[in-house]
This record gives sequence, structure tokens and C-alpha cells, in this order.
Amino acid sequence: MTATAADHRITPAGARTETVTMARALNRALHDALAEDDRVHLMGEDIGALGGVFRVTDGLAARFGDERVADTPIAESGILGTAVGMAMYGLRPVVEMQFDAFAYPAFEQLVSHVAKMRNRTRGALPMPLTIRIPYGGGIGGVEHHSDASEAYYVHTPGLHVVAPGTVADAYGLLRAAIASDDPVVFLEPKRLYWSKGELDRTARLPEPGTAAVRRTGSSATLITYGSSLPVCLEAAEAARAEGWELEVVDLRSLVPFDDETVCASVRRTGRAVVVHEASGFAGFGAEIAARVTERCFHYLEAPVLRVTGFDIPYPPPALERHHLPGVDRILDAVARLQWESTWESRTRSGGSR
Amino acid sequence: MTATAADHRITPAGARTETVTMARALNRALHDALAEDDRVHLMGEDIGALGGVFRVTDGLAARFGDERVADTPIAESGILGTAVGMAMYGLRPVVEMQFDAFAYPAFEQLVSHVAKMRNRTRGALPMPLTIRIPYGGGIGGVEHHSDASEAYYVHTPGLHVVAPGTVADAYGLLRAAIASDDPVVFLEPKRLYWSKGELDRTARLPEPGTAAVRRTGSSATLITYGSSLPVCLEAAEAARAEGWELEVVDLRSLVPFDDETVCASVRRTGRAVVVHEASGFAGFGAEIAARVTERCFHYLEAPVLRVTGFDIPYPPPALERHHLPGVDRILDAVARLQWESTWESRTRSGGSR
Amino acid sequence: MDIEEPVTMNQEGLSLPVGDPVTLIDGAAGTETIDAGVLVELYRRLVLGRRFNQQATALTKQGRLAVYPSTTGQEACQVGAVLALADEDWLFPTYRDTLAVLTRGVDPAEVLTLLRGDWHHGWDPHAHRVAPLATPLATQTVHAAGLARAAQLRGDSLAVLAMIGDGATSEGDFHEALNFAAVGRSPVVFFVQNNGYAISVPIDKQTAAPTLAHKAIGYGMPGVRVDGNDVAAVYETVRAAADRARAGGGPTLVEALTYRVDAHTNADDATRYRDAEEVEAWLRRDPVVRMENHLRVRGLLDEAMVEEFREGAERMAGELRARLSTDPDPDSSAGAGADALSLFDHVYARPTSQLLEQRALLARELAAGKRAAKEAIA
Amino acid sequence: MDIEEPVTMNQEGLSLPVGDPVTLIDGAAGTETIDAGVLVELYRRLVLGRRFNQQATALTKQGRLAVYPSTTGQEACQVGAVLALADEDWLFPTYRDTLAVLTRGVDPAEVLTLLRGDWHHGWDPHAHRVAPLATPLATQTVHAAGLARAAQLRGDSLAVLAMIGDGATSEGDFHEALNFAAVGRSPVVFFVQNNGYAISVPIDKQTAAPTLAHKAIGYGMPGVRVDGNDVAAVYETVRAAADRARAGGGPTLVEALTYRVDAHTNADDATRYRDAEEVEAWLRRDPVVRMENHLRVRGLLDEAMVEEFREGAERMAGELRARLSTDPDPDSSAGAGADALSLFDHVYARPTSQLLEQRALLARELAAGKRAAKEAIA
Ligand SMILES: Cc1ncc(C[n+]2csc(CCOP(=O)(O)OP(=O)(O)O)c2C)c(N)n1
Ligand SMILES: Cc1ncc(C[n+]2csc(CCOP(=O)(O)OP(=O)(O)O)c2C)c(N)n1
Ligand SMILES: [Mg+2]
Ligand SMILES: [Mg+2]
Repeated sequence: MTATAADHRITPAGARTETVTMARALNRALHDALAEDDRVHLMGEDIGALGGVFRVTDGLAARFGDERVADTPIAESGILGTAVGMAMYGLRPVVEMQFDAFAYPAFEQLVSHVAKMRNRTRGALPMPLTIRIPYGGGIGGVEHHSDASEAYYVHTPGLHVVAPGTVADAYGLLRAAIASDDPVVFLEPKRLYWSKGELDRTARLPEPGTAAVRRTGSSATLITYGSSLPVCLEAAEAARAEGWELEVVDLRSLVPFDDETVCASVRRTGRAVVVHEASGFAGFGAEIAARVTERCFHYLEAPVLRVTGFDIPYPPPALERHHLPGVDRILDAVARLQWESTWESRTRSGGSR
Repeated sequence: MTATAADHRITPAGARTETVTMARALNRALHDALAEDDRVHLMGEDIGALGGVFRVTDGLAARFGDERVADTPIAESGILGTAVGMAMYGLRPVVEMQFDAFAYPAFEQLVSHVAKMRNRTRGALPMPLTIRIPYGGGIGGVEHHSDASEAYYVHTPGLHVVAPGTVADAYGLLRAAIASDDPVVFLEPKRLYWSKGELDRTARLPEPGTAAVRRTGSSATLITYGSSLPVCLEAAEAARAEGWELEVVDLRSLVPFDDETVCASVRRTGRAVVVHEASGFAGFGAEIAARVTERCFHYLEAPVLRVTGFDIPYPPPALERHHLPGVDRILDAVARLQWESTWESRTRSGGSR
Repeated sequence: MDIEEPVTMNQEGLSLPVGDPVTLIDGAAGTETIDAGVLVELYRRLVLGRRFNQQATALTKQGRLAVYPSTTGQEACQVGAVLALADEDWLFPTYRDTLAVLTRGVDPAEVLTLLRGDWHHGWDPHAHRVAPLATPLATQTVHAAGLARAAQLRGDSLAVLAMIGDGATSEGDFHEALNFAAVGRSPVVFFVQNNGYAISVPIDKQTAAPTLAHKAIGYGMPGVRVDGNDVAAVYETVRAAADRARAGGGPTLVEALTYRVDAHTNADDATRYRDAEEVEAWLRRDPVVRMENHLRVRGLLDEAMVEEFREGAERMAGELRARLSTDPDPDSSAGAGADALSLFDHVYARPTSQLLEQRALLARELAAGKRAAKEAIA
Repeated sequence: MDIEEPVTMNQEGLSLPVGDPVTLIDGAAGTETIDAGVLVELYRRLVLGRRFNQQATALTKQGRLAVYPSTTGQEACQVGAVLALADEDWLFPTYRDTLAVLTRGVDPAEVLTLLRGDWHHGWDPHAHRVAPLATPLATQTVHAAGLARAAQLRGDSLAVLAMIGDGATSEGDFHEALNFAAVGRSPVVFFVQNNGYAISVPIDKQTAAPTLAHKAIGYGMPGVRVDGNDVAAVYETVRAAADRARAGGGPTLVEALTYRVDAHTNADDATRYRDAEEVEAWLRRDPVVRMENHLRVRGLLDEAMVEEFREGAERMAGELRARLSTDPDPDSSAGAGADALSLFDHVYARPTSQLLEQRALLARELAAGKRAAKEAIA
């Protein structure tokens, strides 16, 4: 029960780097975790013979048997609740929720038990659980298949919340999540399942709770995570043409939050835009904007702006592109960062930057 | 189905004002709604003969019969889900969840159906539902009896979210909620159930979506709602001794949000503290701070601060007083509003205020 | 003291109040109590339904539907259960029950609005007394219990048909729905299509119950099994249960034994989890062929009628193809979704000031010809 | 076709595999298969349990407990079921089952930690193999199924006793727990204390099932009813079910018929929803008195033993009174909750930087003697 991320680093058996999809990287992470720790058990709907509707568990039941990789009845509260009991017995369950909206039936188990069990028992019953949830839209899914539900989870003390934006992180963060002694809500950006990247399974796992600066720039900071990372990188590229050098911070870990990396960037640039695809109102972007403002107020040339999904139920496929933050909407927000004020405020706040 | 708040105003049958507890005011609101509109049906656990664990439905089953005021099986998803079906048939169900944490089993029905039904059917199936949830702590309740869960609801498009802080609003907002053609999550501050105030049932109902300025002041604005309102009023009183005149804005309606009233106040005072008892991280206060900052940036002398519950599971009774925002913690935050900066920035931003 | 073994799925000679599956069409008689016109109509609808499945599948391959969960093989369930309803009754379909909705008289294009990705829902629920297709499994069964309760409270006599798959019976909401309906003696017919699979998961990983109909016992309602590939048996069983419900007799649980011949949806690969032989065996029990044979044996169907029905189905398919070959029309009831600004219209009865701001933002973007999130989404 | 009426609660001569409630102690024999020492121990624990209930109720009146849900009248269930467990077995209690936890050997003060308002939970779950008292109804039954599953997967032979009230069987989680356990043939004994009420709501508004034990049928597990005021019958039934579970026979559902003699909790007023006569009738079936009479008839109990047990119970009560008469001691395992800064210690394995900041804020406040939220909370 005291395994840490470090224990699970792979001993290089001949270093290997491969170009894989994010789905494949996740598959590899599950494979390696199952192989290394016999307390790891996978549970979910259609994760066995079918390999999951996104094929993330492809081949794992064949390799590890249906006790390690178990198809369950369709009952999300039952899945998560039995995982709680399994964790109490010392196992490390990895649960798959088939789509974000289908995790809602498990909400009571998540909030009232998974998140609280360690605390209420003063450490006697830790919950080394990983809850994999494919999240977000952009894949042409019909209603209830594209929710971005992270705001519910980040507000629940006791949970870690993680969302990879790159192939390497998909592997590394999932390994770290399974190795964590705390419950981790692991949000897999559906839109990026088929995106490709380099994977080196022998690389050091990302330190839990750390953000990554994906691109440096001095004009303003884009703060983002998960499915919005590629969009922000694209926007940063496009911004060059307008004369802006945008820094892109990829949170990776939503909880715990890496105040240090985020604030260091914003203090450097003096401007920030938060980007995520979930609805904006009381979305996670509100927390980011509020805490960055609290901590960096005197460095800010403009309010921290948010580019998010609208405050509407996720739209049908024909309209989802209007809802999701795109490059132009991000650039528009960057344009509204009160560039005209720079000279005046530079004079005003002088040495503070 | 098109009844509006106005239709439900009471024709004065001899104006009467009485001093009642908030629980009693809520009881009166339910009574009057049942009496005036035979589509109103109450459902919940122990709301019949017992009158609810907080006695909010006291006497209603005896008066209106057990078809109008129905004890249900213990199954919150079933309660809310059947209410959805009843609303589809044209009724106006008023559902009671016994305690905040016991609303979680109904989360899927709330998020995936109650909140979305009108939108997905382009208005064909409105959801004129009221979901009464006793919320928050401070009553010495054991675990799972004191959650402040508003952040989950305010982030869910399609729901209205309301939290009265006064006896008069308890009556008025509940009448307005039941009269609304949209689903309303009605958060009843448990701590205030036995607080007393004046009730005039013939008074005009509060306009949905409007905040109320409970106390005027020029030094800074406290933005709050529900159970934290009395604490803020007390803090404002205490602040006088320190030379601060605090304005107190009571949101009443969390969704829709009254940007106008809130921002007008903050623009006037130049400083703001948001107070609520829910955990701060990604709590509703983050949205308030973020949107106030977006809209009032150039008027702000200091970042909008938040005084909230800690980011921990709600503590046991012996320790809850440390968790809940109290007068001293609010005053400390007010003290951190960078009073030393006033002169400099007044000079800087000159005419903007 | 010893605990007696429970009745198991394979145990013979159950002494439980759940009998063998009702079958009517395998002899020449068996359907004689049913009006001949109804029998022929059941068949005609099966033919239409089969064609609808084929057409929808084809449209999906052409990219005209986002996704299609086919009911090929399950037509007898979809048609028989719905034709058994009276006008005043309500239908609560789950995501697969497009054919049930069609059979209820909803315009084929409106049936497919959701799956077309155009808007979340297509038809007027009140006009047809048909709730939206429910995607979150089992949630609609609770709505059905609630609507049935509301009708009771209003003194209206009607029945509510709540359709659900075998896998979805594992959800807590199924339990709560049956319990609410039973406690309230509400007029609901819970109709489980046991097609053997929940996507890839076979029924024996879903439940250890002797049959799904046995679940009725724990709620104090009757449980009945029916041959789900026998349209007359489905019709007759649901009719009896609905009559009973309307008469104040309370809810019934019906389990229809059938098979999902196609993959779960067009996106699924069924070869990963089941054998071709299994499918073959069920193809021999094809509900359309069985009914055709039965009607021929009973002399109720001739070549001309077969041809006429086939042509009618072709016509329906052709029209559907034509209507779905173009992009959604924002002004038609089946296509209003394509109007981007309508995204804000129905979130609330009146848009909040926040939504009006957001609508204005999008309007400005559209007017300025800004690129939306991705011209081509993955 | 007609739908057959379901079996109802009052119907005689059920042909279902759920028989009459098991009763053992009302004759002189009936308990002869149970070891005499066990019978006497069951009685001793009943006496202790009754006294524990009285003491806890008194402490509540004195404001030493925040709330107390009494098990007076239900002692036979709490004692019989738990004594039937082997050491390696696990117990999953619900919020009312304090006496079950006590019977499992947990220190009385630790049993009451939650209800004292001191910390959320008192004892070491692993040392006693007892999960925390579960407040959100029925959620613990799913945990029980999961732990049982884990033991199976690890090849460990043990049984898990999941306790639940009659009202809580309406929750979806109960359904999901039974289903998971049945599908996995996991070693769980689901033990429902049917005490007639869920707070104020009588059982017939909770379910229309003939009996709660009938619910077993829908999951493919045995269902048994037992006289819940007969401690020997409860013991023997749970023992058999647990043996069966440990031996790989899978789960069992046991319904124990009993009565909640006191109000729901000290905060409740039972006169609002039930008659004194009803309570009177059940008082005549008092589980402690019945067992005492039975043991006397069987010659297993004499005056000296009765006196000895009474004294033992008095001692336990006295000690409990003494220990709970002072404010919680932050350094004892039963009282560490009163340390304000410990609020941040166990949210995560290691506190986040955010929590450390908040902890520092509170530490500064405490050091500066700041007033907490309210000196006297409502
Ligand atoms: C709450 C919920 N969980 C998971 C899903 C994903 N899902 C869609 S269909 C399906 C299988 C349903 O099986 P069954 O009930 O047997 O219906 P069938 O597909 O066979 O018609 C699953 C798991 C969902 N839609 N809703
Ligand atoms: C999910 C949930 N809903 C509601 C409650 C509130 N509640 C506490 S006890 C209780 C009644 C339980 O009745 P029953 O299961 O019969 O147990 P008993 O009290 O009779 O022991 C209720 C409704 C809760 N604790 N959890
Ligand atoms: Mg199926
Ligand atoms: Mg009870």
C-alpha cells in the first residue's frame, strides 16, 4: 500500500521509443501496471473480450485473464462501490466508466466514499483506486457522450484529478495514478485517443501534481489541459502572425494544482487566458482564474480571461464545433487582454516585473 | 405550464405579517403552493405523517392528503426520476432530498435529464420541478449530513439554483421556484431553519435571478448567500469598529447570476470578498471572483478574495466551527484587501471611479 | 440448518409463478384469438421495420447517421409491443428502440434526428405520447413509472410501456422504477428485450437469475416470459399486461427472448465476442420469416399482399433516403438543430443574461466568418 | 391471454422457495443443535446489548452523543448475526448497527466515536474486520460485495456480512450489490433487519413484495426469513449462510423480522406515525426476555448467571459513562478528532500544497486566539 510512483518505473530492458496513439499508450500503461503488480485489477463494461469501446483495454483480458480484467454488469455505482470494497482488501482497482455521463450513477459512491474513506478512517482505509473516464467531445457523439465533467470532481476534496494532453503523459500519468495511494479520477480526452506521439516507457514518470510548460512565450500565458492542449498549441502558433508569443502551460494534474508553475508563467507574461471545453460557469477555469488573480494580481495587465464551452448542454454533433473553444476564439480572447494598457501600467508598477 | 411568478402572487385576504422561523416560512410556501395549484405535488422520504425530519412539511399531508404529499420509498434517483415523468405529464413536483449528501444518488437523473430535458426536446418537455435540498453544516450533524454541494449544481446548465438567506426570501423564493417553468435546485440552509424573521405572504415575490443588497457600505463588498448571509452581516457590523463600511450583497439566486447588482457594488467599493461555507477549491466563489474580476478589473484595488470552507471533507461536529467561515476569518480577509494601495491607485486610475 | 439452493437459470421444472415463454405462431392455431387484420398489420410492420433497419444501416455507412443501433432480429419485439398500445398510452423507449418509435407513428426522419447528429430529439412527445430515446440506461424506466403515477393521480386511465435491454436491468434505476411502480400499483408494462448481450457482455455475466422475469417476484408484480421473435405472442402479452395496467391491476414485467443479429452499432465489431454459429442459429428463428410462414399457413397472406408490403417498405426507405441525403434543414421540425444560434434557445424558458452574452459572442463570430473549433472534427 | 396475479404479501401457501420465518427458541427444543455455551453467550451479549442501548440513550440525553439510533428491540439481530461470524469474516454495518460492531469486539467508546461527533470513525477496520458505519443507505452493501470479491480473487476463504435496513432495500445500490455478488458467486450474507419502518415510513409504502426475502429470487440466490427476535434462529441462519458462502456457495439474502422499539433516533418523535399498541405488541416479543425464558426452560441459565451478566453489563455501562463524560482526548485513538489541525492530515496520503496553506491559516488563527465560526453553533 505504500508503493510510490518511483517504484513503478520500468527497468529499461533495452530502451525503446515508439510512435503510438494515445489509446495505445493507455493500453500499454494498463498492461505494464497489470504485469508489475498483481494487486491491480481492471473492471468495467465491455473491457474484456471487446477491449473497451475505445479499445483501450484491447488484448488485456486475453493476456491477464478475466479475473484481472473483468467485464462487469452495467451498474456504475456497483462497479465503483465494489472497487471500494476491493481497495479495502488491499487491491488496486482500475475502473473504467464507458463515457463521462455514464459515471454519474456512481456519483454518490465517488463523493461520499471514494473521496472520503481515507479521511474518515484517519488513514486506515486508503483508496488506491483509479477511475478512468473518457471525457469531452469533438468526436461526433450523440447526447450524453461528450460531457466534460471535471468541475464536479475537482471540487470534491479527497480526489486527485488528472487529464493528459500528450501521448507520453497518457502513459506516465496513468502509471502514476495506478501507483498512487489516493483515488485518481483519470480523464481521458476522447478527442485525442487517436492522436499520435512518441512513447518511451522507460522514461521517468511525471511527478504527481506538476504542470508542464509546453511552449514558452512572453506575451501571455494560455493555461489549459487535456483535450484543449493541442488547440492551445495551434493558437499559440497562429498568434505569432499577430505578433504575440504565447506561453502554453499544460496543467496535467488539476488536483493537486501546480500553483508554482502556473503563477511563475503568469508573473512573467502579465496576461493569461484559461482554456477548457467544459461549460464556463463555475467550471474549473473559474478556479484557475480566481487563484491566479489572487496570487498574481499586481503582475496582471488584464483580467484573466476564460475561453470555454458555453453554458449549455453539450450540443449535438452538427453543432459541437461552435461550442468547443477553437483557435479563433482563443485569439479573440488574447486580443482582449488590454494590450493598450501595457505602457501605462509598466510605468505604474515598474520594478514588480 | 406557462404560469409565471406573477400568477402566483397572493391576493391579500387581509394583509398579515408574522414572525416565523425559516422552516415555518418554507412550510407556508408549500402550503400556499399546494392550495393554489392542484398540479403541485410533494414527494420525499418522511415528508408525510412525520412532516419531514426538519418539519418543513409539517401538517401538509393531513391537510392535502397523501397523494399530494407523498412518502416515497428510500430511493433518491427513483424520487427524482419519477418526478421527471410526472412533470412530463404536466404536474409540478416538489421533491425533498432529506440531506444534501443524500441527493447524490439522484445525480444522474438531475444532470442527464432534469437539466437537459427542455433543451433536448426544444421546449416540448419543460421540467417545472423544484428540488428542495437542506444544505450546509453548523448543526452538529455527523458525516454526510452537512455537505454544501451547490458547486455541482451551479455548473450544470439547465438548472436554476437558489439559496435563501432570510425568512422572507425562504417563502418568496420557494413560491417563485414552484411557479417556475424551469427546474430549480432550492438549497435550504439547515443552520437557518430555526432563525426567525418577518413574513408577509402578501408581499411581492422576489424577481427570479436578482440579488439583494442587505447592507450598504463604501469600503468593500461582501458577496454571499444562504447560510453565510447572517455571518457576513455580523462581520459587517464588527468591521465598523475597524473603520470599514462593508456592503453585503446577498445573491439569493446563484443561477441565474445577477451580474448587474454584484458588479455595481464592487465598482462602487473597489474591493470584494466572497463568502460561502462550501470548500473553496472550484467552489462557487471561484466563479464569482473570476466573473467579478473580468467585469470590474479596472475598479479593483485588490484581488477578489474568498473566505470559504477548507478543501477537506466536512468535519465532524467537534471541529466544524474551525471549517466554517466565521466573523474573524472574514475580517482577516477584509484586512488583506491592500488598503495601503488605495491612494496610489486612486491617483492612477483617476476618473474611472 | 442448511440454506436451500436457489433456483438457477438452467434448472428444469420451476415451481415459480413464471412459466415457459409464451409462443403463439409456431402452430397453425395459437393466434386465433387475435383479429386477423391485426395479425396482417403486425406482419406489414415487421416488413417495414426490417427495411427501416436496412435503410438506416445504409445511411450510416454513407455517413448520414452518426451512429445506428440496429434492431434487426428484434423487429417482433419492437412492433408487437408497440402495436399492443392504445392511443392514450405512452411509450418510453431506450436508445435502441427506433423501430418501436417508428411503429408508434413517428415520422421516420424525426425518429432518426438524434442518431443523425442533427439535434438531440426529433418528434413532438405529446403528439405521439412517446418520450425521447433514452441514452443513459434504465433512466427512462423511472420516468415511465412517474408518468404512470401522474396519470393515476389525475384519474386518467392509460398504460405506459417502458422498454429496456437485458443489460440495463443491472442498473439501480431499473430496481427503483419497478419498486415505485409496484408500490404505487402504477400502470406500467416493463418490457425487457433480452437479446443475449449488452454490447459484448453475455447475459450470464449480467445476472444469475433463473430468468429476468423472475425479478418481478421481488417487487410483487407478475413476471412473464415471451418468445420475442414471435410478434403475435409479444403483441398478445403486452396487450394483456397493458389492459391489466389500465384497469388498475398495476405493473407487469415482461421478458422477451430475442437476439441482436447485427453488431451493437455500426461502430461495433461483434466477431470479437461471439461466434458466427450463434448468429446462424438465431437467423433460423427470424421473426419476419416466422410470421410470414405462419400467416401463409393460416391463409391470411398471399403473394400480392407480400408484394404490396414490400413495395410500401421500399417507398418508405426511398423517401427516407431522399430526405436524409441532404444536409439538415434548419427550418423543418426534424432539422432545426443545425442553426447554431438555437443552441441557446431552450436551455431555460427564457435565456439568462449570461446566455444572451454568449449568444451574442457566437453571433459576432459567425458574422465575422470566424472558424469554429475544427473544420473537420476527428 | 391473462396476466396471472402476482404472489402478494398476504397470500397463503406460497409455492416459492422462501418459507416461513425460522424460529427456534419458542419450544424447549429447537436449539439443541447449537452448542450450549454458544446459547448462553448469545444471551449474555443480549444483556450487554440492551444495557449498551440504554447507556447510549442516556448519554445522548446528556448531550454526550450528537445522535443515537437505538437498536432496542433489535438486539437479537445485532448479536445473533455477528456472533455467527468467524474471525476471518468481515462485517459491513449500516448506521444503526452499533451493537453489531460492539458484539464484534470493538471498544464501546470507539463504537460511538462517530455518534459522539468527535471524529467520523473510531476503530481500526482491519484489526476487527469491521467497516465503518455507513450513513448513506445501502452503499455499504456494494462495498461488502467488493471485499468478498477481492477475497475470492486472492483465494481467501471468508464470508462477509452486509447489514441493511428494510427501507434501504429500495435504493439502487442494494440491487447492484445483490447482483454483483450473485453473478460473482461472492461470499456475502445480506442481512436485512426488517423492523417495519424506515424512520416514519411503514414497510408497505416501501415495497409490494410478498416478503423482502423474495427479492433473492430475482438475483438467483437463496432467500431466507428468520424471526429476528429469536437470537438462536438468527445465529443459526447466518451461520449456515456464512458457511455456505465460505464454501463457495455464493451469497444469501436473509430477512430478519424485528421491530424498532425506540424512535428512529433521539431526535425523532415516533408518536407522529405509529400507535402505542403496535409497540406494546412487540414488547411482548422482547428478544432478551424470550431468550432468557428459553434458556431457563432448557435449564441452561440460573439466577447466578443472570446476575453475573447483569453485573458485567453494568460494568461496561459504567466504564462507558466515565469515558464519555469528559471531552474527547485528542491523543487517544477514540478521540484524536478534537485536534483542529488534524483536519488536514488524512485528506490525501500527503497533504497538497493547498492544504498546507490552509492548515497554516488555521494554525495562525488558533495561535492568535481568533474566534472560530460560532462559539455556539445552533
Ligand atoms: C448509464 C449508462 N451506462 C453505460 C452506457 C453505455 N451503453 C450503451 S448501450 C450499452 C449496452 C446495453 O445493453 P442492453 O441493455 O442489453 O441493451 P441492448 O444494447 O442489448 O439493446 C451500454 C453499456 C449507457 N448508455 N448508459
Ligand atoms: C442515501 C440516503 N438517503 C436517505 C438517508 C436518510 N435516512 C437515514 S436512516 C433512514 C431510514 C432507514 O430505514 P431502514 O433502512 O429501514 O433502517 P432503520 O432505520 O429502520 O434501521 C433514512 C431515510 C440516508 N442516510 N441515506
Ligand atoms: Mg441486450
Ligand atoms: Mg427499518
